[in-house]
Amino acid sequence: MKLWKTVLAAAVLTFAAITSSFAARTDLVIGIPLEPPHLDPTAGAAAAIDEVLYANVFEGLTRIGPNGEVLPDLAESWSISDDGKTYTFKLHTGVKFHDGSDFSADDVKFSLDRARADNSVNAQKGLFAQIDKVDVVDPATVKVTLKNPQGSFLYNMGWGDAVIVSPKSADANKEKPIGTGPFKFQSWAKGSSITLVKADHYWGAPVSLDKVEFRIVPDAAAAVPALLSGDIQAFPFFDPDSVSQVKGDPRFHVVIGSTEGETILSINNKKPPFDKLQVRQAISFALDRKAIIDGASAGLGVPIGSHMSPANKDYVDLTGLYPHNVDKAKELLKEAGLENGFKATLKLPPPSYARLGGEIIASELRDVGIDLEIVPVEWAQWLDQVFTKKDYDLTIVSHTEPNDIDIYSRKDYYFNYDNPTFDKIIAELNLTSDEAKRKQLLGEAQKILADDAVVGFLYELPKVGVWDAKLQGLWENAPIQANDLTKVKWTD
Amino acid sequence: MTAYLAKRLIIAAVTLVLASMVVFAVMEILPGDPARLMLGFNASADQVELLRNQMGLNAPLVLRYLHWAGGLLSLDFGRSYTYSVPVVDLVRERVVVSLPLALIALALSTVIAIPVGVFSAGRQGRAGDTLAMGAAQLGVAVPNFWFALMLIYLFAVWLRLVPAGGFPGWNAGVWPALKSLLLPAVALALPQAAILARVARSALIEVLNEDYIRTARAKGLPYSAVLWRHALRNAMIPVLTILGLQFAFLLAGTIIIENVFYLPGLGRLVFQAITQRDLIVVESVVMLLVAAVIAVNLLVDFSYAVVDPRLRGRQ
Amino acid sequence: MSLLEIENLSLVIGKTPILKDVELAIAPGEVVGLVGESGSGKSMTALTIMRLLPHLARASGRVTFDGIDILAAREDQMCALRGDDIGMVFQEPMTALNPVKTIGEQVAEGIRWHTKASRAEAEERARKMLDRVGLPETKFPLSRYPHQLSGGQRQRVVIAIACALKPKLLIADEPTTALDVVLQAQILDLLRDLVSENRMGLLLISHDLAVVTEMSDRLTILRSGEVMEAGDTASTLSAQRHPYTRELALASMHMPARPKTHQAGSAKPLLEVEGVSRAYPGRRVSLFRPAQPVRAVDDVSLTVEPAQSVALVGRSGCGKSTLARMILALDKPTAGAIRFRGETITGKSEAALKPARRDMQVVFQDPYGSFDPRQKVEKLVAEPLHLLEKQPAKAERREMVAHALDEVGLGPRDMDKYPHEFSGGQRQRLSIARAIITRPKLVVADEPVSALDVSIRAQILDLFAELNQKLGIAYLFITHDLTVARAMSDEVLVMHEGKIVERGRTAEVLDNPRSEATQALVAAAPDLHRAIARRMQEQG
Amino acid sequence: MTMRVDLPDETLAGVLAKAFGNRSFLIGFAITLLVAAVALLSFVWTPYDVTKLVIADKTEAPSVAHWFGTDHFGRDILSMIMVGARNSIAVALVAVGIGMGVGVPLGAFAAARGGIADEALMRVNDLVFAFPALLSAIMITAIFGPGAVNAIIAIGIFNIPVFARVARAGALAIWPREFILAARAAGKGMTEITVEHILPNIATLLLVQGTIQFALGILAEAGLSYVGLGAQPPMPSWGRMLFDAQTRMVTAPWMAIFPGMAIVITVLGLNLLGDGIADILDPKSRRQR
Repeated sequence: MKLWKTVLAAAVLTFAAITSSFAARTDLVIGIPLEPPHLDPTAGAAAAIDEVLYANVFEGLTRIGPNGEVLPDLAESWSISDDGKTYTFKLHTGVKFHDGSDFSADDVKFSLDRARADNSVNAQKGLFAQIDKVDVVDPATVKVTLKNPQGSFLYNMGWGDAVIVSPKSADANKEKPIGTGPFKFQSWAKGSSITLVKADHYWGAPVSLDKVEFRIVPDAAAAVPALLSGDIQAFPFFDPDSVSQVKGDPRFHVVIGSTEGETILSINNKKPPFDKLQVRQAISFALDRKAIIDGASAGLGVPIGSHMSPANKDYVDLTGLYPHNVDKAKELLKEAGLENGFKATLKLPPPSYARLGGEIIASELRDVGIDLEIVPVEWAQWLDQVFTKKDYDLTIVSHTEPNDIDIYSRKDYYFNYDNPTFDKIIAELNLTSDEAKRKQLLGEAQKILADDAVVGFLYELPKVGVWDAKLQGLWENAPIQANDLTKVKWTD
Repeated sequence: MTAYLAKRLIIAAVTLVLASMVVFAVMEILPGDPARLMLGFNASADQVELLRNQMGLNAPLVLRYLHWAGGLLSLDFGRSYTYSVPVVDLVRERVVVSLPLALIALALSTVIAIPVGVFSAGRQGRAGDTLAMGAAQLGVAVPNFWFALMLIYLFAVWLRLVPAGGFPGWNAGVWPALKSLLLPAVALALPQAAILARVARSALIEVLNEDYIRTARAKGLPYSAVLWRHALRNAMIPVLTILGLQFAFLLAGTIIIENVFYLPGLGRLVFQAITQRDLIVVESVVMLLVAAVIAVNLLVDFSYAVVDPRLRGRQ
Repeated sequence: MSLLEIENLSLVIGKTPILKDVELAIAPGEVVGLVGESGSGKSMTALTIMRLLPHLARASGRVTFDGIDILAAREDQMCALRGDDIGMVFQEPMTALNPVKTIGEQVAEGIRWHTKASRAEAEERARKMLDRVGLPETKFPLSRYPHQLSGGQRQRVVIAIACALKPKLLIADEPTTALDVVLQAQILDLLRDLVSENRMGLLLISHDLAVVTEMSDRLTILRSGEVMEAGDTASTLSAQRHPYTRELALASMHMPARPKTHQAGSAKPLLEVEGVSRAYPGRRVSLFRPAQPVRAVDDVSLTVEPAQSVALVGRSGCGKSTLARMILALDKPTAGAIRFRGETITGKSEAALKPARRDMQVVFQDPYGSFDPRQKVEKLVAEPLHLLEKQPAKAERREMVAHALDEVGLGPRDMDKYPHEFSGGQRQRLSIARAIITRPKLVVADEPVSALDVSIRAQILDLFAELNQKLGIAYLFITHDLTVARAMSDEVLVMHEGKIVERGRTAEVLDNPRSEATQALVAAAPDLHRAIARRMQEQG
Repeated sequence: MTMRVDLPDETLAGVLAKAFGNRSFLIGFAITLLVAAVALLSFVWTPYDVTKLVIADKTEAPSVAHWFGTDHFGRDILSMIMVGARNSIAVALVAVGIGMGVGVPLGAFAAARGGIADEALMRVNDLVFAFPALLSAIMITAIFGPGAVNAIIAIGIFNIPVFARVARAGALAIWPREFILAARAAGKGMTEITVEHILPNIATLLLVQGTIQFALGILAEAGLSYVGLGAQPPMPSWGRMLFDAQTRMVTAPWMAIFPGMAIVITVLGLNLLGDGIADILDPKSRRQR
């Protein structure tokens, strides 16, 4: 077998010699799982837009660093008034957009005003809700006045939705994005790849890559061979389930980081019998988180007991509340008058954590008498049926937005959860800036969700990155969904 | 000749129109509101309604069909809901992948199948025939996607001879582009070649039993000359029929194969569009594929007339 | 010295013996007839000479052609012989030509192959050859395809291919069996002329004793792979020394006994056909001109009286079978009316037709195709009982079937067999049993004996005659064979191009034909008596 | 293209004798029997419970305990293949049933009636054949949701025109035969002739086409399951197993190899069986794919 392989390989060595190049590399092919619907980060919620463009093509006043910290970007520095309402940003000079036009304070005002306008299509208008007015002091200075002090304002300005665009090109960004970043957009082969090349006159630290291609690989099955054959050199968001395929291979660097993704078994709280607390608790007791993490996430991922990332400073460990206990679950079902079990559906969106986790959960719930029919759905259907119409019993999804515990207080959110006590805590939290008080409120909120067993809390989604071992500078964690390539280079 | 061709042409046109109605009707009953999909979940009902009006989704059914069908005729397929670019642009980018892929696969399967069929028919019942037809039986039984997986691991992962998938684009040069189409084409072609070889063989054997083969032999032509000069052309009709059917099969096969090799072709476009409920893309691409199948079948009908003078009528 | 000499030839296909110790010799310029019934090994003898036998065939003995040992020759030697020194003409002209090649190509191909002539030269020779066989280029250009020619014309092309290089030996295997009598006479004339022009030896294979007698100097009679008798044609047939020879000769000229002859006008007509026409939509020649309908049957009128036997004769394609189908209400006339027992049957529903169908049954030509192979004889023969007002019980039905089988000379045990277990002649008996089980008044028989060997044919004709005499069944006998018409019918109708051209007492019409069409038919029809007489005369 | 239907001249004993001398038939029959037996056996016994996930035993290589290894949930692959055979057979069988049940009467009717009915059927057939079957199956399952039942419908629908065409072509070849004329002369109507004479005589043709469609059905089901539109977990299906295997080819190739072989062997068996039947009963009928 080995010999056979050698002979075959030798026979075609000539091909290999022709096709491979030994020059020092300045190009990179990155695999991304989803294709962006368009290329304007200020006009869409899709994470895939940021994965391609954030920090590479577009820059904001501030930016988020590899570990979630706020860093200066187009704003060289800033000052905050004492009442916390006025931010004065000092901008970098000599910055040019990729179309050659100069960047100035006017562009900042334009971008922020555009994002918060009534007819704005910005997906995160909430980020700009507190802005009262934006004033151009001079070409290199901008003053932003807030309606109320906002602790997260600088962080907000680092979001992809808050990047600075040029009035000249803003409307065309969906097809031909023009930013100020170190890379400029070159081409987009729909359904296949998006190519960026090094920008001609970049104001900041020079980047070492000349050309970056984001190749769209939705299938984990295709990702593994593409990686193994060297066609694609990096998958910053690799399917955890496939990680065993490349783990231990010295050619690759496998990085397990954290995300803000709480992976949960969502429950339709208004739909009988899930409106009964005992039923929801029974489900929580029936779940074996270790088996789920092992089976659906290659053993990666930290169990959670409520809706909060274990990495968060306000995290409370509630995983002990519902240990895996089949008897207890059956007992609770009996209390709920469902000792003979019942049937329900489990709608599963495409990611492997949902599809694989769903099979395991269905098997675990079957053990306590709940017979689940698995209904795989595409994202579009999931959004339509589950998220919008709330036509579901159970579903599995990872909520990847950071600090999003407030979703449980939203009216009409797809959990159909309604708890005035919880709503009050969230309302109070929104008006509180005192760290200790916030920690206490968040703790209470987590406890309520856990006690109510609103959903089945599973685990924090890991961020698995796999890339060529010779590649340096890619983010290990995912504080936001982005592929910052500014520090990426090949070593030899 | 004209009457035959005219009849085939009319049938093809009628089929095309009926097919367009079916496609349109199916799209109408597909669940999922494209306007809501475009705007996302945070959009209000009013915004959705506004967009629905803009997109013409509220117009009467017949008007929408006529508008759509009229657009198809003038190559105006509308704009993709998800990409918000003209569908025709998307299609243009994809056709340059799918069409060469299908053609290479078709050529490959023909080039493999016909000689094997002739070889087997000439040695009917002997060891060579048994061996070739055994292999063909096996080829017919292999699911192409499984075969594709095995090919990827053998040639791309293990031997690293060809890319595991993806398409560098024709701009990257003809050879790299062809190289990335090689494995998918083989995966598509081999099972089809197996079917075609079997058909070619049985058609040839049937023809070889005809009286005119004996006439040709009685003229003093050696067996091989009879096989190539007299039998093959007569056996072409069933072979052409299968080739026509295979084109449709290859087109459909590209849906899975393009997914396995993540080639940015029409098959993957339509598969993605189905999952994303990008109806306008789905209906356009499906129509295009259907039109291609109809066109190929028409071509097959025409080629019957070329091969078989009896269809050309009295001169 | 003989051109071809076959000694002790035996042939086995698989394990089945086909030929046994066959001896045959042909001198240059000599015509030798090879006669035998189906399965006697005639064609296999021919294919052995050509060395075109099926794969599993094994020949032993000696076949010498022009000094070459055929059985031992290499394949390339055989290729050099075939088409050059030995030509062959086959039975089925409709399928003997490659449909996708022009006749010019097919004639020129052999010429080019053997003479290495240029394309133009070969075409020139092909043109001359086609002209010689009666297909002049002005009317039949080389670019014609086989489907554009009729059966007789195609057979001429096949002959052109076989004779293009003036072979020393021509083998003609039933060259006229698929053609009607008029065409048969023309093709035989052509063969005779070609043979004498080029001093070719001709091996003429036929089941028809009359044809062979007319054509050949010597004949060999084959039965079950063995030579029964061989010798000079005239003396062999006049002496009839071998019993099989006598049997064949007698069967060929058999006239069944029909003591009660029918007197025309003696009764009210059973069947009346009045001005019936049948037109088929024609081929569209142009998109802009409507197609001209083809009239297969054109304004035909006839009557059949009870117990009368009427023969309907004519060349192939003259509309005989179409007319028969309309009479049987299996096809609708485009004009005219058909009355059965005084009642109009055209345009009636199946239900209304039942009584008429009960009294009018059919016997078809092909004894193999006229039975559903999946059903047993009982069910097949009982099928018309479906037409009875009152359906018989199972036992009664078996009784009726047994009776019908008895009448046609089969036993009641045959009821539980499948049709394939019977021979061709027995099947035709089954067919007749099926036709008479409802005691019909009229049986339409469409070429009922033309697929049968002569000896069987005689028996079946006897059966038909007997039933007519015994049961008083009227016949409409459709045939292209004047011998059959003469043997079976009281009256004869001659059909030509959709029209009835002559009608009258059978003997009168056939002895003194008045219409041109009838005269042609009579002149072309082979007649063993006549042929033997002529042979005797020629030899003095 | 005209279809030639040769009517067999055989007794049952003769057919059996031929069957035992036909290599294709014997191998095909043996394989088909084996697959059917395995599927039946799986109702009462499998080496392991396939509904039980044992995450701790996941992706174990073939061993004495697990002959074909385990999958990513620690299930025994051999047991999964056994139960999966059930699914494949059921889907393909019902799909063939739909195709025959609807297609054969349609085709036989069109052949018997001729004229407009025939023309209409042929046009509808053209229409259906214009849609690449797999594409349409994907669309059908996308509309009605994935699942075994919808897969059956999607595959079954595309069997209808196939059987309609075969039945029509076969019937058209029988109708002009003299024994049909004889039956008509015996006063039998269109329906009686179709039932008594036409159908029994095209049964072989349909049987052969049935085995082909059966095999194609198994391939189609595998294809649909492979793109996630066929049978849903926990019901094991071969295509689904390949789908699960494809991301684990490097570490657990047995997950792909064995189900793939199961498909290949089953389809091979059915095709050989079909070839064999065709050889035995109908040596000259042209098989259509």
